Amino acid sequence: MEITVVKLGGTEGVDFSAICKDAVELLNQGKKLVFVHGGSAEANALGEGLGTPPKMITSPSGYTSRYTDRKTLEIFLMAVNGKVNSLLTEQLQMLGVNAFGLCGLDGRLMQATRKESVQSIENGKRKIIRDDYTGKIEKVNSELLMALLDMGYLPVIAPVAVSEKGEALNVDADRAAAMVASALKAESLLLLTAVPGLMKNFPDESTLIRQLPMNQLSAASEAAQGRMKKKVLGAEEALNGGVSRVIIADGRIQNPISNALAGNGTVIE
Amino acid sequence: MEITVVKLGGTEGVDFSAICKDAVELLNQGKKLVFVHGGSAEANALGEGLGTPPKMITSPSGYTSRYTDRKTLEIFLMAVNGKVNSLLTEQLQMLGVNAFGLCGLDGRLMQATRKESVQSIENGKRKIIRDDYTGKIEKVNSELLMALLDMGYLPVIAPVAVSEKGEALNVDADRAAAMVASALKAESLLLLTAVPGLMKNFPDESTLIRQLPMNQLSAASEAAQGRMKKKVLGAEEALNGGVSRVIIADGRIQNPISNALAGNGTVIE
Amino acid sequence: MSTVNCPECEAPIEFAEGTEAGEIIVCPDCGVDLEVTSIEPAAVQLAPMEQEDWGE
Amino acid sequence: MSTVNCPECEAPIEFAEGTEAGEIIVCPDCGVDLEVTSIEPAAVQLAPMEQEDWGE
Repeated sequence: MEITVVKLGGTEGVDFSAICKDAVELLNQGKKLVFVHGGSAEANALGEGLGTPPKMITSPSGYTSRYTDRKTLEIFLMAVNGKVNSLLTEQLQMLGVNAFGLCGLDGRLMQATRKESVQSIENGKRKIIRDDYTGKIEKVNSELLMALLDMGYLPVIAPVAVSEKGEALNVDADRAAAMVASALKAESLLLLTAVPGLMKNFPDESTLIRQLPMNQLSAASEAAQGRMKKKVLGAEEALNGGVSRVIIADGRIQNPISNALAGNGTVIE
Repeated sequence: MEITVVKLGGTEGVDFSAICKDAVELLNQGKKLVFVHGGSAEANALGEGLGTPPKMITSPSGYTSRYTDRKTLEIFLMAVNGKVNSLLTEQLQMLGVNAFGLCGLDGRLMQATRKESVQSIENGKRKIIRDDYTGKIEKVNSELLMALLDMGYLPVIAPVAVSEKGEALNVDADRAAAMVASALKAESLLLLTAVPGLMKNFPDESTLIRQLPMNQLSAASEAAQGRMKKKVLGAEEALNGGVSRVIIADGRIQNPISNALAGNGTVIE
Repeated sequence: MSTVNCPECEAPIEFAEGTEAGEIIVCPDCGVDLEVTSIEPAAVQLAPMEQEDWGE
Repeated sequence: MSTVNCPECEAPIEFAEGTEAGEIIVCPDCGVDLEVTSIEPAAVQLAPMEQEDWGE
């Protein structure tokens, strides 16, 4: 069964409705799709609305992530599981696609290890944070996903995982997509975002890297900044996990899935 | 397969953790359980927090429901799908129960007809409201639920359904539990709430009605007020749908599921 | 106040003071439920049947 | 300022001005990462290994 995992970027400009319409076509042609989405923008907005603005953690190696204490976790669940996942599932249902929204808690779809502590840089000081409900995904319940696909559903996965002890954890959506794609031995992992792909000199779109062989991947991940760094790392994990190719492509245009499948963007093999 | 559908009331005092602990025991004894929960309290609180207090509609025949325009629907989804459903699923996972949270949108688990218009009484005036995302459940996807049960999961269902056109709809949790129980031909439907059961003279607990035969049901539903009226109506639908018995019982005590199954509360057969 | 004819029995109907769009009024002659669809110009239509159900 | 001994190499360590609980400091002698677990009384422990991952 040839499966394509599509990660819908949460950043401004990514056009969910174009992605959903494109999916209808592809499903009609018998393609098997799995969606994974983010939600940091929605979580930030909800946090602001409730007077709990997001606190970000910058790890010593430069990655930023949300400081997810218990209160922030509940806001994250409301925004990501409640709003983004439900509205995306609704949008697909309204197009006649039988979507099935879930997250890593459900049937332990995605199990992650919760880090006992996280290091964060705060105004120059390195600090240890212990109540961070963040995790790194270790296992994906592919039988569950295959069962949903066999029942004709389009799984729509939110970036929430379950810890060993059963706690809800905030996980990175790009890494989640990579782990899901690996578990399913997907043919393609598409990372749709608000740029045409990986660029040598961001934001100059003429420097788009069209082909990126595996061996140049670590160099690329050094160069990449912030969110793109996570995508490149996710790509690396997916390819190591047995996914045939990963494509970082533009999520703002029409038919973004077909466009990416046709190789427009940064194809990493 | 003997199935028990448990509806967890959202009102103050209902003890979710006691219900979850009780479930662990019963599952170990091989019992098959399906949870359905409400969420109006959470939705009201979130609405207040975001400056969009809930607007209630009282229908000419005296039922109150939330006026769910598009903005309220999103708040409802965040509270009910995002918070209540996710945290209940987490709570069960932390007790070693492999819970699976979903709502009626997912795989079209619960299809409802959206009423084109709703009549509401506002300071004495009867009014027509057209943009109300509320519905009456018509169909339940029992194959999906059976598949989840066969995979060893405990389905945890939020009171959100999908309309014919694929829209998300706010539905009544007691009626949803009744429809789910009927579709599964459940052996028992338990409505756990913050009272010991149906009382002749509310709130005098000594007037608890222990046995309520079907033929006295419509009289009881006349007498019942507000939320209890919905429970009695749900009970009627479940029994007509083939459920063997419905028990309205106390959700505030220890082992509330076993207690109800033992017949403590209002048993309607 | 503007008047309008009942779609059911043609009887002339005058909107009472403070009538609002979206309100249901009863035709004084035939008693049918009418939905006030607009005040200026005055317009009514048969009110949709009341389906008894309700949300959470 | 209070001083404490490095659990790795026993060297005495003085907390700099403004050091906070939860902060990571580096032992001046052996360079190991130490977590300041409390200021008064001064206490440190080996900082947990930095696992590279991050949330959404």
